Amino acid sequence: MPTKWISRKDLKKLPDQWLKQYDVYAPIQNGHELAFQLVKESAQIVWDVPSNPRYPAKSLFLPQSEVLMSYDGILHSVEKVERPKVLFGLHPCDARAIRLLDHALVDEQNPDEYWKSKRQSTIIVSTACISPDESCFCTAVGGSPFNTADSDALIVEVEDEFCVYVLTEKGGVLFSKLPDAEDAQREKVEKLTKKVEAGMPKAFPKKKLHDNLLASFETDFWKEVSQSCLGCGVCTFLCPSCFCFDIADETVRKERVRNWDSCMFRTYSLEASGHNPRPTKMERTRQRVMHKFVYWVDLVGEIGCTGCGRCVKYCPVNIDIRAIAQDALHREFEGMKK
Amino acid sequence: MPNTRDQKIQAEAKRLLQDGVVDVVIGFQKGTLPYKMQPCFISRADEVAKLTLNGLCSNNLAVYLNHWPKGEKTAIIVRGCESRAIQTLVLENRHARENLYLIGVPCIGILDLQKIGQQELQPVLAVQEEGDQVRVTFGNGEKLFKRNEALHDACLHCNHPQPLNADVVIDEAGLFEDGSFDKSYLHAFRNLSAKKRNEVFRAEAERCIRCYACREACPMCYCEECFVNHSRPQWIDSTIAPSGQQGWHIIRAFHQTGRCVSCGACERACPMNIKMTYLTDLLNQDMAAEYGFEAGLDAAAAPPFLTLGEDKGKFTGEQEEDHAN
Amino acid sequence: MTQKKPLIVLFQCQYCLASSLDQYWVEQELPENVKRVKVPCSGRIDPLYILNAIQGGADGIMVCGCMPEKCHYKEGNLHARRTLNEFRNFLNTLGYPQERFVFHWMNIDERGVIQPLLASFEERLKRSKDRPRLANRMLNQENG
Amino acid sequence: MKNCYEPFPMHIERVVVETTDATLKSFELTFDRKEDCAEFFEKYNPGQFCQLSIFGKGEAPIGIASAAWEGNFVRFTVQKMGKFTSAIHAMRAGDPIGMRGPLGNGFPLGDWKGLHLLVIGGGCAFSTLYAMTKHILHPSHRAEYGEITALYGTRNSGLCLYKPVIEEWHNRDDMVVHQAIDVPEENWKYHVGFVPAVLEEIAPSPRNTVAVLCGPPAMTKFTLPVLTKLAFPPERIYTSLEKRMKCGVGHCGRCNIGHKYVCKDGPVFTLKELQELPNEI
Repeated sequence: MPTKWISRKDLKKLPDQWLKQYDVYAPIQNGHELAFQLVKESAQIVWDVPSNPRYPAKSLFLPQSEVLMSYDGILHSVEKVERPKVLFGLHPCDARAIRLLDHALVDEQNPDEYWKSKRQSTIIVSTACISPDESCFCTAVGGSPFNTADSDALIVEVEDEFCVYVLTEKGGVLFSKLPDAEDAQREKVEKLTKKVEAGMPKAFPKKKLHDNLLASFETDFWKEVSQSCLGCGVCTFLCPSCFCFDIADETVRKERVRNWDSCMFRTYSLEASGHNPRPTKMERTRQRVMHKFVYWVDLVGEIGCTGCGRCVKYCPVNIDIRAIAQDALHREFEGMKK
Repeated sequence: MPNTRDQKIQAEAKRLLQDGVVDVVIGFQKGTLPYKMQPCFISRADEVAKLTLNGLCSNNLAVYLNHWPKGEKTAIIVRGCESRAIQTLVLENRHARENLYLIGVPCIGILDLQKIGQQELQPVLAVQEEGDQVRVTFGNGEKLFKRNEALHDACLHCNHPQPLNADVVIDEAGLFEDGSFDKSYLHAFRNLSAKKRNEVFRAEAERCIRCYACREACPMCYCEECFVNHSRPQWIDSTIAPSGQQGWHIIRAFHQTGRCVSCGACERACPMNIKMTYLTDLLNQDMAAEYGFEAGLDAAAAPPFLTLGEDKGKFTGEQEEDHAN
Repeated sequence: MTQKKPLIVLFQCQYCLASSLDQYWVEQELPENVKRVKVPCSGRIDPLYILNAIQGGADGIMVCGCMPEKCHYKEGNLHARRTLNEFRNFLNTLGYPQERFVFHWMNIDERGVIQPLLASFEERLKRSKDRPRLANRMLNQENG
Repeated sequence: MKNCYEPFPMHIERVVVETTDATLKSFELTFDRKEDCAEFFEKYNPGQFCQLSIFGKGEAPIGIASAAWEGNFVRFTVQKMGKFTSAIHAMRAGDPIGMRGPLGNGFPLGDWKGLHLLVIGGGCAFSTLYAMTKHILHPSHRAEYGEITALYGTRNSGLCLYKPVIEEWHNRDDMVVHQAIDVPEENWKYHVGFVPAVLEEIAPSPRNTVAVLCGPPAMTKFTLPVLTKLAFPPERIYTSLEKRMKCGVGHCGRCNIGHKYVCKDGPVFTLKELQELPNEI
């Protein structure tokens, strides 16, 4: 796939051209915050985003509340024709999360058509993260601020110009008219990549972390970790790779909807009999961390956390998943596998 | 770098643990980000050096008492709002006062991360409190705030920053005296037109993502089953439709009438920066005007919704007034 | 053009109508635009009921209970008065005008009062320019 | 679009009150559309479950209690518990209802061919075992399996499900049925005591035998050690789990134990599989 080059001035005009054919979603300023929202013109887009907009981009594919079916005596699927979309300006960690969610929501037997149709109609153009935030740790969990694996195209800012890695044919459509990058320009990007990555945390030893956490399952470690947890849903709702949802009926509107749900809520796993397999914050915190670092690894061979840092940054009591992982790595748990 | 306030807190905590007065001390320790402190639970005397208290300690520690083993002797570091919250919790029989040891600290206010610029646009690298100034280091340089400008609204409107009914009060000056601030901002809100008031409310509520951080951060929200989780019937729209968001904020606030201690922990916990203490403040102001009641000030006075007797005489004339409407 | 009749939700304490004729009327002959919620006591009316009525599209809400000292449960009505009065103030501040939310505390010797009360409330609602501004449950939105 | 969340439109054909206290009822549902019926029976394997769906009351995962040969209907035995189950208990023959399924893996009947079966059930969890046993007892399947021993425990005789059929089973010569109740009752012909104790008493041989266990968590917890004591190997002990579920197809996340989803990878697991998973049932 080709690598292209473009000046800042030209790049800023590019989304305007896309707007003719696509709905473009990009980080724009919404009050005090940034959010991935529908763009009306290029000028709205915030180009230099050091840290991730708090509301994750997964909401464009798995909306927080989505109507699944309508009811008129029986339930009918809501079928929507998805407009072609460009999702622009997300960081590689968010792009990776979206790819991870494909594993969770699309299986051969029962694909989630709502997710799939939105996914197929969207071109993902991510921008490299050249000044990662304090809370960022994508390199620790197998990603990189310059990760090219999960997007249709990746844009890297170098000295006020931009290098565009076209990564799929889908992505190529948007940049077909640009000139190819020269070797000197590519070198600049590689240098920058090395420099930024060098300042980021080292990768967790995936296997050791997996085994340690499993061994810790029934230890007091989790009591310690969860003691200050409030039990709110901030970490999971803002997490780009959390996908749990609840299905509910809105009788007034005669709709069956799905809403994001959170394993941190008491009612999440509460059964009608009153039995709750995860009765306290300890089990719930454990589930969240284990899901990211153990169960995802068992299922797809990758850590399910993408290191975007949102849960670290917005947790009201500063429960830091990086610190939990580090802590688990450096402890000895009984019955630990060698 | 421990300041004298921290050292005094640590010394007191150490004494309590060493003498076996308490089993655990609930306080704050340094967090993993430069602008975050983390609640901590110290049960060994050699760990007290972790304890600190500064303007970045944004939670109300009383919230932990709701799920705390009832018999455990517990010390808790309290500022004004925390002491009032505990007073209310004790009044509501959530906890026995004799099992608690309150280490009072005159409040220096809590910084508002939003006001000091913790947002997506520039990373915060360090926050330093220097007397009545706050120095914040951003990715692209430093900025100096006047402390009053950087304080959270709830602290600016706080009338009782001094800890009440504490077992010991750390000998350090607080930032304000009791009664030094008022809630005149509420008058401004009340004086807006009906349309404007609703617009403000709607604009705040519509950012809600229903994560219930406000509920969980609040010491007064301790119901086993919250009304939003109720399924038979389902009172509040489960989605992020406006009716669901508004319903949540209206009833959440209303359940706090005469109970909310205006600490603002809900607002600081909110990941979407939704303003919500004005709702409970409005209700509290009514309670103060109507019944002369303020939550948490008097260890023996129950909130107005639980005391009814004196209404009997006043009640009759009212329906005529309503007829006239 | 005929104006749609305002939808009124009547919360009625089951003891407040001393006359069985009136009770029969609210049970059987209420106009179609009035929905009645019978409660064992006005004190049983949770603010959630009121909110539910509002979000269900009520143009007006009337709470009917007993006079003080006449409560079947001693002080349920006192509780109702305190909480609902405050709730009414609160809703008024946020966007449900207080003129749309009224109370009537029935005296034991009142007969045939409920009918004209509802009629005049309906009239007032029709004339009212201050509309309810709180969100209705019919509204939906996707993507916060 | 084939939407995995859209239920088949169904109707309730028949309602049977199973127990004397009426907390358990069986509902037989028929399909409104022929193609749904064909799709269902093409996939159905005893041990699977369906998401029953009543609009406004939500959905609930309920085990299938009928064998395919019984006819073009699906039976569910439902205990009145929460929002959904109370709603279905109020329904009558002729009422419409939704159903998604069959979901989950079901019992691996193919692997059990040629083996003896020990079927242990307790309370209302007996429903899927009932479907499985019925399936096996059908003349065209019976010869494929060895001896069948069933142990069914309930709190009292009034709570016993499917009474007429179980009476028939007692009279069959190709299976042994043990029934147990917790406390003695007049005119009770069978065992008295909790299932684990009765199991120890009848001490079935583990030779070439598969044990299938479904019951409330407390019963399962105390019966598993008995089976182990009787020398049943963990890979020959099967049990069916329950969890809170929403989607039923492994998307919504809540029914996991470790990396397995009970709805998709279960509900039937061997003890061996469970031993390898975190202890969070």
